[in-house]
Amino acid sequence: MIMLQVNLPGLSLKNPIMPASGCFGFGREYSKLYDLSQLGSIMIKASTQEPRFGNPTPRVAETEAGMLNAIGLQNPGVEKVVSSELVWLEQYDVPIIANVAGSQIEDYVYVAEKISQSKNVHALELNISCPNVKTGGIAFGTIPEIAAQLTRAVKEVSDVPVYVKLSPNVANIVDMAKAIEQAGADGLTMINTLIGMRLDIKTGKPVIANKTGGLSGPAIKPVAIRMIYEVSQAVNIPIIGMGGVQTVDDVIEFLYAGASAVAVGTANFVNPFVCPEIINQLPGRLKELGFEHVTECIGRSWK
Amino acid sequence: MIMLQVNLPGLSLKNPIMPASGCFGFGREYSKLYDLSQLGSIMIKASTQEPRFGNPTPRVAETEAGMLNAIGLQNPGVEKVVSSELVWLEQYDVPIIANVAGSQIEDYVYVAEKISQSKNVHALELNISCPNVKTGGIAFGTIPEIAAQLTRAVKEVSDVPVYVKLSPNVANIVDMAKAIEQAGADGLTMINTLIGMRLDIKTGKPVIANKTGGLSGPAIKPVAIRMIYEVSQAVNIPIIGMGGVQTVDDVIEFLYAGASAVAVGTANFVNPFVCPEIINQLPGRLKELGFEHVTECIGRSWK
Amino acid sequence: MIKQELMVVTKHEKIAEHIFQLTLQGELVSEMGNPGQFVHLKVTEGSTPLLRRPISISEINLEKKQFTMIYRAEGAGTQLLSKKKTEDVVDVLGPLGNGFPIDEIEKGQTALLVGGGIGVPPLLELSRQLVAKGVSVQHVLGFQSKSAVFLEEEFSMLGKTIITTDDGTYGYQGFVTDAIKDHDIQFDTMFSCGPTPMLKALERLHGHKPLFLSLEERMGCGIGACFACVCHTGDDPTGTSYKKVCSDGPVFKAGEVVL
Amino acid sequence: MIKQELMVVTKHEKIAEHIFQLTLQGELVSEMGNPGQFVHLKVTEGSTPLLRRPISISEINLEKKQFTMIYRAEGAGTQLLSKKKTEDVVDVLGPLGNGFPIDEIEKGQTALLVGGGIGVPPLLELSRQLVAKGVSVQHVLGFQSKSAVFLEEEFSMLGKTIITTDDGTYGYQGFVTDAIKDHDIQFDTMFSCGPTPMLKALERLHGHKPLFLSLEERMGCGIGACFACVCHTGDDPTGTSYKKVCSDGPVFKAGEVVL
Ligand SMILES: Cc1cc2nc3c(=O)[nH]c(=O)nc-3n(C[C@H](O)[C@H](O)[C@H](O)COP(=O)(O)OP(=O)(O)OC[C@H]3O[C@@H](n4cnc5c(N)ncnc54)[C@H](O)[C@@H]3O)c2cc1C
Ligand SMILES: Cc1cc2nc3c(=O)[nH]c(=O)nc-3n(C[C@H](O)[C@H](O)[C@H](O)COP(=O)(O)OP(=O)(O)OC[C@H]3O[C@@H](n4cnc5c(N)ncnc54)[C@H](O)[C@@H]3O)c2cc1C
Ligand SMILES: Cc1cc2nc3c(=O)[nH]c(=O)nc-3n(C[C@H](O)[C@H](O)[C@H](O)COP(=O)(O)O)c2cc1C
Ligand SMILES: Cc1cc2nc3c(=O)[nH]c(=O)nc-3n(C[C@H](O)[C@H](O)[C@H](O)COP(=O)(O)O)c2cc1C
Ligand code: FES
Ligand code: FES
Repeated sequence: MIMLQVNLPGLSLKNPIMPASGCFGFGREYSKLYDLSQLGSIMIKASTQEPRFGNPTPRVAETEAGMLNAIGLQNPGVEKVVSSELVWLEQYDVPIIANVAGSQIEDYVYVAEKISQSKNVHALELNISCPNVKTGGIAFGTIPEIAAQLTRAVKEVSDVPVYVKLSPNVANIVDMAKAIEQAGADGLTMINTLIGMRLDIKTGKPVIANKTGGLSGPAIKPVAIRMIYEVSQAVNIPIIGMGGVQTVDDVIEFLYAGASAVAVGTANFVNPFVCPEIINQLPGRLKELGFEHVTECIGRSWK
Repeated sequence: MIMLQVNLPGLSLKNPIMPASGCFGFGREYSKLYDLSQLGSIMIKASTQEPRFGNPTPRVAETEAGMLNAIGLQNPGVEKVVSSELVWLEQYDVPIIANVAGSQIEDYVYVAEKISQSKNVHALELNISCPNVKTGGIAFGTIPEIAAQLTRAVKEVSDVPVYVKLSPNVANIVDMAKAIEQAGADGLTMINTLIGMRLDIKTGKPVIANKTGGLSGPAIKPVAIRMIYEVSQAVNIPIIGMGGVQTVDDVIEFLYAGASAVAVGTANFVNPFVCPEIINQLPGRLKELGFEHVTECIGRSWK
Repeated sequence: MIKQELMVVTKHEKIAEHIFQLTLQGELVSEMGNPGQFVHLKVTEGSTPLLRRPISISEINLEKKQFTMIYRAEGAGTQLLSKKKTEDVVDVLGPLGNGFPIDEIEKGQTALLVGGGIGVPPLLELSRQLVAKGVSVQHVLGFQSKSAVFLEEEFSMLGKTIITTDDGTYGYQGFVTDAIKDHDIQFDTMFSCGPTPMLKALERLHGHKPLFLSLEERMGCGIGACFACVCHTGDDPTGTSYKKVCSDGPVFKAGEVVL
Repeated sequence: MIKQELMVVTKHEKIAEHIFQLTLQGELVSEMGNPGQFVHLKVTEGSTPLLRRPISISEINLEKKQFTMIYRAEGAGTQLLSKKKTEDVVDVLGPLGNGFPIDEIEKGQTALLVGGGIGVPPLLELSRQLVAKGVSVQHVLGFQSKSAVFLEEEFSMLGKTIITTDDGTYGYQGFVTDAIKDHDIQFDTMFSCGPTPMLKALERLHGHKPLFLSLEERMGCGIGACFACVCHTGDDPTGTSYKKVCSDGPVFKAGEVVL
């Protein structure tokens, strides 16, 4: 499997495939279906300082080739994530990327400091782009200066490399990425969900209790590819790409666009075995396309 | 058909259904398939000052539940549009909304002044958001001050009400809409396409010659609904909604969100009879849902 | 264990207005146990509709490796499902969730099974398993109207069965709760599945007795990973404790979660 | 006139590697005329794949109201299409475009039909109509490899037919242009359909004679409204004049448009 090996700041990945944050919980459910050690990494669900119940239900709605979610960062709080979930995950030979969320800089700093000390957390993913949390959070993802400030603050306290997760709900994703790179981020992950909405035809009201939700799934893939294509040419830090990945060819398209590794979100709900299936298909497909090593695909669209 | 009648600035529409700009040419092709007088209105293809050939081919690519296009505003120039296309359209009992494009304010002003004098042009639609034209155009759609300036300039010369077409590729669509309202726009049309990209798995290169293209079709509907929901509550001018409409229920969802009329784009390619089909189904569906007049649906999601 | 399998359609028919009965065959059946569990179905290969659809298991036949579902074809996914023909395959993930606890009732005791509309199907397998255990069962099944009634014969063979309709076109006119009261039905344990207002009414009126309710919620993953389907727990001082309908339920004891 | 119809599959079979022959029946057939026209197919009801697929008409049977296509099942749409069974329906928009101008050749003259790969099918109906008119026809048909060859017998019945393969596993090894030269084929008018490099070579070598080429381009609407499929015209001082492959073509006279 040497041909799938990818090295990124803090992360020595046996393959570039990992479940995306929020789409895999802390791995317990999927561990009953397959051996998690097969995965390149796991991006665990967002942790916040305090436990959060999240938004009222319904929290999901289906759209054409996509879905909306407004989970609202439900999680048991960083203490519990560290003591129970991360310790449980230690049994697997898989580096963890810990998704960190909050509504103020201090929240992020608190969570980042705590969680980055866990043995198996090899990198942080700053969730500055969750569209489902009202209090402030969204500004981090749309104003470059604020995103940079947050990045700097977290970098100061984190024991491990810091990746920042970009929101696609901006006019200029490149400016945002550059500001975050200059602030010292070790990598980027992109894209988070687009903000969307669905109305019930009978009641006339939003299907999701939170009204708006984050749009994910195959519908958003063209937006993700475009943004990764643009950002990867403008920055010198690596990108973990995501947004609508369902197949091994989707993974290769993300690598061509400029991603160095690829996360799978919504597709886990459609096919819970999608990650190991893609990992198994990847070497054969790469050979078919004439590659000897997965890294040869990275940035091929513009190189 | 009284139950479908909608009145908007400059437009007395026998029904709220119209083909979206660029997806219907100047109507000639569809006129061979059905009587164009059935339509509420026609949003004709963008006109520019000079004739344009547009971008190299391939100009379209398919995506999951959507498509990318980079036509590049191909058109014969405003003079020819006025003298040949608009005159030809006069045989139909249908008000025309003329889509106006350019790369500088002067271009827009030139086209707007000319085209607004045509007998059957009852409104202009300022295309400040075409993602496929390199020279400047995109800034009009992402910077509120510039959009407002353009709106004012065009308002000054136009003989008919001016609608401005919003780009979804912004962080804050409400700010943009408000700026344009304050600048004197009579209405808004939204949304134009999201910027997207698709790569060919064999060559690694973009499928579309222009590299990026505009994403349209059902995939983007949740984004359109969300934006119309937000903007319609923040402004006092009407909205013509569009983005992924395929069915009569989609039309009703757009009205619920806050649109006063609805345009159909990509779906014309999938089913060339989609507009008259929706118009025929609309009264029955409205009755089923308990409405006596189509206007009762408008803004129902937040009213 | 949860499995994913392309199962084969062996029987598929319309049994009431908009209501279809679908029998599938495959290895996955051998994993099925408690009545009240559900499966998660992908009805097409493509991305529209994207998500799986949760449907309850209505009958299990371990010998033939077959199980049956009954569903209402209404939205995009279930309408596509209704077009499947014999020998077509359906992508099934399951069995999911925890069903009705048949250990909570003893041989010789009396169970009352109360179903509403499309909540009726899972009660059939439950009734069979209870009868097999020696429990005496009674059923009160509510439907909107005569044309919507199904499974009456199957339930009648297992125990006394009262059908109610909202519009009185068939059986008792009125709510199931009224029928229970009017018929003065006695029971040791009640099991129910149906619309939330019905479950709420049952909880209010009969929550003091052993009562198990099967809930519905919009789902993403169906296996407990996405937190789409959570509900608040009954006793929750911090406001952050929760249960997931898909993996902790769909069956809960009355009071365990907030309806 | 262009019509949209749900047409019924009467025959569907694999005739070479990845290559399928599909016969559909319906009223729309009566609108078909010139060989070289195409239809635009929607292969599913849902939104994936969203767009129609342009496929050439290969044979027309007005009496039976049937027409036949031959297509390569490769991408998402054509693979789904290949799963259609007899009596299934396919959503057809057509006939579209302008075909080969059979008026441009006289009875008694000689036509050379040159096809490459999946460009071969429309030449079959063309050959039939030319033969019916009293034109003498010859065919040079290029394929990648032996396993990809199809329609050889059908063409042979209409006139002399040379098959070429890129890898020499069948017939003449090499390009169709070489075969034409080596066999010293004489003709009054040439008609061709195939990959662009082949069309370019033919135009370079034979453009001084009457030569008609059928082009391919990515399409949106297929009827001339979206401007997806334009090409530059041969003589274009302003750079803004154009032809649409879907509605002005797909067949053009050599030199009319820039390949
Ligand atoms: C545990 C459980 C068991 C169920 N058992 C049955 C059964 O045995 N028979 C039956 O007919 N129905 C059952 N349902 C309801 C069934 O899941 C929905 O009717 C179905 O998903 C609707 O899909 P659609 O394609 O018709 O609708 P669409 O409108 O296309 O659905 C859109 C989305 O909303 C979801 N959704 C819509 N309605 C519901 C609902 N009531 N509950 C959960 N999700 C919904 C869909 O799953 C899909 O994700 C059950 C639901 C749950 C949660
Ligand atoms: C006028 C015309 C006639 C044609 N006749 C035939 C024929 O008789 N037999 C045959 O096998 N093929 C024919 N083609 C090519 C055929 O349209 C494509 O092979 C087919 O659309 C590919 O669809 P897919 O689902 O396999 O691929 P996908 O990769 O899923 O296609 C994605 C998108 O790209 C478009 N596309 C991909 N390849 C082509 C192509 N070569 N030309 C145009 N669009 C393309 C598709 O239509 C679709 O919109 C013709 C094309 C044109 C323009
Ligand atoms: C149900 C759900 C929950 C999510 N929760 C989180 C989260 O907690 N933190 C985060 O950064 N992203 C979250 N996301 C976003 C995903 O990680 C991913 O960026 C996005 O869904 C796009 O990828 P996809 O199309 O493959 O799903 C969530 C997405 C979904 C669908
Ligand atoms: C092929 C194509 C060409 C378009 N050309 C224009 C245009 O000239 N001017 C414009 O304002 N919008 C143009 N649009 C955008 C549409 O008018 C519409 O806003 C968008 O496609 C979303 O609607 P839909 O999803 O129904 O297609 C074009 C869209 C497509 C698909
Ligand atoms: S549906 Fe995902 S946790 Fe229940
Ligand atoms: S495909 Fe639309 S103009 Fe030719």
